[in-house]
Amino acid sequence: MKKNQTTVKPVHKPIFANGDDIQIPVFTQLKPDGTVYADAGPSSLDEPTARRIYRAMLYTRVLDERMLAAQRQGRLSFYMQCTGEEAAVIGSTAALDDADMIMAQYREQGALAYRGFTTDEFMDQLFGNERDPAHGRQMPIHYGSRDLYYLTISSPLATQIPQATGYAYGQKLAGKGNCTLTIFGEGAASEGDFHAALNMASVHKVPVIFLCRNNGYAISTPVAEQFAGDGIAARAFGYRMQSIRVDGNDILAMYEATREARRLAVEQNEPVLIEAMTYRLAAHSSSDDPSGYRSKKEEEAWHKKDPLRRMQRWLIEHGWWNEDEERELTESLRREVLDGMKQAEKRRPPALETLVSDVYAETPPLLREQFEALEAHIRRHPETYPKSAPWLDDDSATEGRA
Amino acid sequence: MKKNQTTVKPVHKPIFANGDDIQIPVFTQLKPDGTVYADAGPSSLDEPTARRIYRAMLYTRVLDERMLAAQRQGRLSFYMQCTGEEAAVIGSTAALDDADMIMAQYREQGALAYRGFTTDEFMDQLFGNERDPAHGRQMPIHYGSRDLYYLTISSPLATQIPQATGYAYGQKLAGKGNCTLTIFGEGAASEGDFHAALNMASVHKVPVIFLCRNNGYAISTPVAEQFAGDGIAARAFGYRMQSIRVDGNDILAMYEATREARRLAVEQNEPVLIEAMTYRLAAHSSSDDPSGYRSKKEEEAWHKKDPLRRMQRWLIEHGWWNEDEERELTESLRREVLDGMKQAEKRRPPALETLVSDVYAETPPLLREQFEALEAHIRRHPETYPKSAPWLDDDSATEGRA
Amino acid sequence: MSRMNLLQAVNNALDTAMAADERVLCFGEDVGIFGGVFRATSHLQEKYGRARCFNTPLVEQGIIGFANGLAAQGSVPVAEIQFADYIYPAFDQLVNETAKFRYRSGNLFDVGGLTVRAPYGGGIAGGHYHSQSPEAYFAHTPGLTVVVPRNPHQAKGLLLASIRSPDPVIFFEPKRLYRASVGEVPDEDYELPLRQAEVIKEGNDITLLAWGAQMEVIEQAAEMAEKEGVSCELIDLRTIVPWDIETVVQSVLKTGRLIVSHEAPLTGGFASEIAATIQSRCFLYLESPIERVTGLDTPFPLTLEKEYMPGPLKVLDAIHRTMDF
Amino acid sequence: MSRMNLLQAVNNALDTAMAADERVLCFGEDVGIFGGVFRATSHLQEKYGRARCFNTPLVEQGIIGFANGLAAQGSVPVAEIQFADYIYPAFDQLVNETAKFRYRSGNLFDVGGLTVRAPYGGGIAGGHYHSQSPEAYFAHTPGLTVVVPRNPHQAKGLLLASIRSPDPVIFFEPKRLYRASVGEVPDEDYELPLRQAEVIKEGNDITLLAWGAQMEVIEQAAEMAEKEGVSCELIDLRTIVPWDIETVVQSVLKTGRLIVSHEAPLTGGFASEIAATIQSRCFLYLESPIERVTGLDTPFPLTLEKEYMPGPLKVLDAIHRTMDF
Ligand SMILES: Cc1ncc(C[n+]2csc(CCOP(=O)(O)OP(=O)(O)O)c2C)c(N)n1
Ligand SMILES: Cc1ncc(C[n+]2csc(CCOP(=O)(O)OP(=O)(O)O)c2C)c(N)n1
Ligand SMILES: [Mg+2]
Ligand SMILES: [Mg+2]
Repeated sequence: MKKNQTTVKPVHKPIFANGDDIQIPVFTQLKPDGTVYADAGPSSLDEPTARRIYRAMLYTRVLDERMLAAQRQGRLSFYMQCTGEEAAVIGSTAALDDADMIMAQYREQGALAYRGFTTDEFMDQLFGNERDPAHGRQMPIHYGSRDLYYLTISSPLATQIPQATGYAYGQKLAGKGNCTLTIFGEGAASEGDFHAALNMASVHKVPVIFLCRNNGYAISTPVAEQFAGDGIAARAFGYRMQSIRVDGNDILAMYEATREARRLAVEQNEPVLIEAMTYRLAAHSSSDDPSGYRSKKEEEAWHKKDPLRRMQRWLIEHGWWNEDEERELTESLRREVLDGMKQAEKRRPPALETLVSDVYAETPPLLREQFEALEAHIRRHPETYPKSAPWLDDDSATEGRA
Repeated sequence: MKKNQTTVKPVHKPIFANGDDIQIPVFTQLKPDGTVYADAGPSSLDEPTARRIYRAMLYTRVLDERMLAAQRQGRLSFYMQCTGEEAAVIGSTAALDDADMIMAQYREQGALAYRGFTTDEFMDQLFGNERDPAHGRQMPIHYGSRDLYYLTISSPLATQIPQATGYAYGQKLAGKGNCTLTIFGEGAASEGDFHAALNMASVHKVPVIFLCRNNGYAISTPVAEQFAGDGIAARAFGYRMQSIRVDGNDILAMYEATREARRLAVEQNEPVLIEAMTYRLAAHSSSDDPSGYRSKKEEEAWHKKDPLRRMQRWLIEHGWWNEDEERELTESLRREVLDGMKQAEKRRPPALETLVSDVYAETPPLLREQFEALEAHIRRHPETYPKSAPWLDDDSATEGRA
Repeated sequence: MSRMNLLQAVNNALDTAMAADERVLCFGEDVGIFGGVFRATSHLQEKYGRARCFNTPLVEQGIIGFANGLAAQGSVPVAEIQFADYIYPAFDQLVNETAKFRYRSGNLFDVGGLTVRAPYGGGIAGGHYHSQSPEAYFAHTPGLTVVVPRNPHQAKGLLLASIRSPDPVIFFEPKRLYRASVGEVPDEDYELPLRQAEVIKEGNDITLLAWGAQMEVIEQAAEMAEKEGVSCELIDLRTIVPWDIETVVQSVLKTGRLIVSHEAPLTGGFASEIAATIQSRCFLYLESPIERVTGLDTPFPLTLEKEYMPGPLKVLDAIHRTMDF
Repeated sequence: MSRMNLLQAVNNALDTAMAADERVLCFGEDVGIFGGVFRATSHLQEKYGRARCFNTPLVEQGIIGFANGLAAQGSVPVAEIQFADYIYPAFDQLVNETAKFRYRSGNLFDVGGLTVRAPYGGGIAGGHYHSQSPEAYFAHTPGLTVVVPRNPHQAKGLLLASIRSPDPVIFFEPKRLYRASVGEVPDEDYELPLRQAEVIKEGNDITLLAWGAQMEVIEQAAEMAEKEGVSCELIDLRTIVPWDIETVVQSVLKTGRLIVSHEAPLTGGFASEIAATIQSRCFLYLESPIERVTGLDTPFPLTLEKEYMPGPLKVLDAIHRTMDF
């Protein structure tokens, strides 16, 4: 039932409130030792889903380690890790229907791993080669997949949040029972687009789940300089939106909370805000060095809460996993990633034509002219353009390949 | 004391909350009959202030009636009334120091009236004549006064809200004990700038008071299509900002709440959000006709809550006012406004030069050239430019007058 | 055929589009039951229901963000921005998102279904926040299409084409013509081509180019000039970007003279692009410098609006300068 | 004199400005203890305290809104936008507010104290969201001043002049030069003039005009051309608006030929304004069409960045076309 000013008795002294008395607890089910809190009840995670999740978490960890190393070796220009936040990302993804839309920020490769993005697909994007569906136009980690309902990543922060509200509105009209999950950082939640998105979602009652990864930092900016309120979850009350704060390193809680959020979204068209309390164990990106703004001690404390280890203990406890499997899987994933990388590195760059395609559905004459002038220019100076000159003849033979 | 997730016991079942259990009462002191609620305690309004307030309210009402009529007669291009919201605007202004900054939206002429903006000043702006300090550049009602610490009105909604945060930050550094009051509608509070402003103010602890006039509508859009939450006051909790909901038609409550808010702002650098519950008794503007989107019945119910009548009864009750004074003052204000209008209408338009001055501190050569070409053009076709041609010679004789 | 003003033509186009395709949605501030502050969406909520025509909260960045998402999902949103002057809070969503959606995803996702409508331009005593002509900001943004109609017939045909275009379109409606421009409009569903300028009147001595409400102005100037014996060719650009270079080049190759006129300030206005391109492509054929007749390099004023505006006499003066060069 | 890179020169200018005037404040995302993602604000918080140099929440529209208010109050804010690509959420605050603050109030209020700094431009493998050159958007906005330095010495002098200018300034720093451009920079406080282009090198056959990092490119092209016997005059525009028409006109009256080059897309880029103005003012002196060598009309790409960029060879090709016309 909606309550508002008209149902509350007026007061005659000026009493101010800042919401300090509102208590938003953390929802958690899994203890650090891998056992479950007594009053948590049985998890709804079944063995195949649990194994699929864990595989995706392990894959993401392996991918991140390998690709950061590749960046350090100068093989890759840039990288961003999901490390420490795998449970938040993958636990929520697993609770969705695989045809639900995901609109993420950039640190959510775990969601793709869970949905079956292949190593080749990761690598082709990272190396921006000719098989990258986005033709090497964006920086590494800007993945997208239409088949996996994963919107191509866009660097400007928070822009995907009101887009998620709109997408979900379309899903509601389409009536197929799908919803949209949008994931973003607690820093991005400061943008005006966040406010717009949540307000519009609650007014128009759309099936969207807003998942904030509160990982403590936006690059170097700690949450204390990002907001003064009680995290992100408390903001939902301003929109009368359902919200929950979850231990983001607890796979069971993330799965359960998102499952319930999805039910609210899809069955009742209630948008939901989830705040996952977690920590960015790695640097912001390969260009960043966190030692300038946070302590080793703090990092170590969070390493102890590593979501992978926590889930692993739980799986083993259940007899759904063992050390041998772990070793084998890790090794095979490492091999897969390394092989994939080696192949992707060797693939040729995208065709010159892809510089101008997709700006419009049909390339306008002026842009076509610019392209032709560029092609002629490159033919005059092939040595200056090693990424495109060698393939010009191949490409013009297969015109329109892009 | 700050509480946050770390001090609250975790839970092990997924419990969602939407803030429905948070109760934000309306603060009110003055009953519709002009008497005060028993437990309200004595008002801190003294007689001179009360009379100054009431005079400003009456002035505003008279001005609005006269200028709407002038618009209907075709003497004025556009007008916006404060009608019904005088207590919210003037009560809050009266609780400030006269050197506190006010950054308003457009419906707050009452604040200027309280601070002593003269009838001539109103009229010169409304008619955009040569004495308007802004040289007839903006539409009617876009007043501004440096002497009265009233920022010139800007049409794009909500832009003044983060500006108020910044201005107040400057005041805090200046250390003179002043604050900024920014006033805006509940519609404007949907803009991204609102979120930015409140968040930054609470992080940086600046002496700013955010006063939302929740008057039920943004043009035709009722609050139910503007937000789903419990008004605007509830949003403060997301930023851990002090907030209060006030009966916006109750002059005593508005004064008291703002006084207290100012104390929090200036003494403790605590930003405060005030939501004044009120109603736009008139149309949105002279271009609007509300009959298409709201009922006469609703309007009538609010006419009964007219803040002027309520204050008048209270004043009479106190022996600070009587019917004769009311009649005399009303008449003299009417005369003053009418005379002022007649004079302002007759004044000449701004000098041509004012088209190009103030774009930059010093007019760049290209713009100067454009001006000279324009002046020459007008001299060739004086009949086409009746607003500027007749004065060209005068103006070039007094070069730089603008 | 019915006689309509430009506003009615826009309303009729929206009605036609919504009737023909249930994926078409109209929304924005006050567009619901009220039908928009200019009444361009009148009766659409009654006819198509609240799910397809509705008010949004007052947040332009949200309106366009929401619209981008809807378009990506496969709906066909027609979002209204109440005045073009208030489109800037949505600038990021338009310039960084809408414009780049298809490109950055390699066509995995696109927002081609999106149309953004906004009343624009001066001449209504609106001062600097109800008069702006921001087309040049968007014209510098690859991926966007910007369209401006000059009369009711054009408005309906171009708006229907915009809604159905595979690319996102910003459709600026000259609000000064909303009620002032009246004409015959076909009742049936029809589209006029995007990316094509239209030669409104042929002539030999000079080419006058404009769009939207400014067409009326150059027509008046041309009439005066014709009386003095100057034969003017008139072109309506219609689609600002991607623009129809060929039609303009052909005209200037013939006339050897060009005047481009718009209300927006001179510096960086779209006339600069046209002048820059044409001086390059018609260099040897130009008999005199390309002239631009535009607003001043100032915010849009109020009392002295007429002085600011590039009216017919200013265009005529420019014709004289150009012919006498 | 000290040897500094461009980043150090910016840092030094900020330090100088903060030391000289306690009303000067620096803020933005990560500019506090961290000193900004490029380290342009290193050590300023240590030196001047958290009240004068601080992190803001992650909200560009808020940063500029806040900065506008601070400037109106009489402070001298220097706000950083982390990348120019992320300035668009603040577009409304800049274009509708900053630019019109003084005008709309008849000089009762102004935000002349405001300077907005943002790293801009390509060449760092940044793709379309870390490479943009948005100067033309702001150049179409009367009331704004846009400044771009080409090297460390210029950066310090122009930034100090911008901070102290009575008008709000958007100061774009070519981030590709942050560490690449190194030179002697005076240790003392000095200002270089705004609104003045600089003739870097005199020549007789052709004028090459650019700004920022693109100066290097036209210098390289000029060197190659000189070897072929073409004498090039090089101009750094420095202030994009209000721009120094006179210096460019004088040069083109002498050389009769002009090439303007920038990284931003061709259509509606600022080169169009320059070409439009110069064809008009130097009509009878032009020996060949004014050429523009710019980015493509596409978003900024990644893998094929070099192909997109208007490099020295493209400028050289244009010199040939122009000389051979
Ligand atoms: C609009 C915009 N502003 C600034 C940036 C630069 N930027 C990239 S990531 C980042 C921090 C984001 O922090 P958060 O949202 O908490 O996500 P996290 O990196 O912690 O996962 C910033 C400032 C950007 N990409 N977009
Ligand atoms: C950014 C922006 N968007 C739209 C408008 C058009 N507009 C002017 S007033 C208004 C409604 C404002 O409603 P509210 O904030 O509730 O104030 P009220 O008129 O009720 O006092 C709108 C949509 C505007 N001025 N600025
Ligand atoms: Mg974060
Ligand atoms: Mg309202």
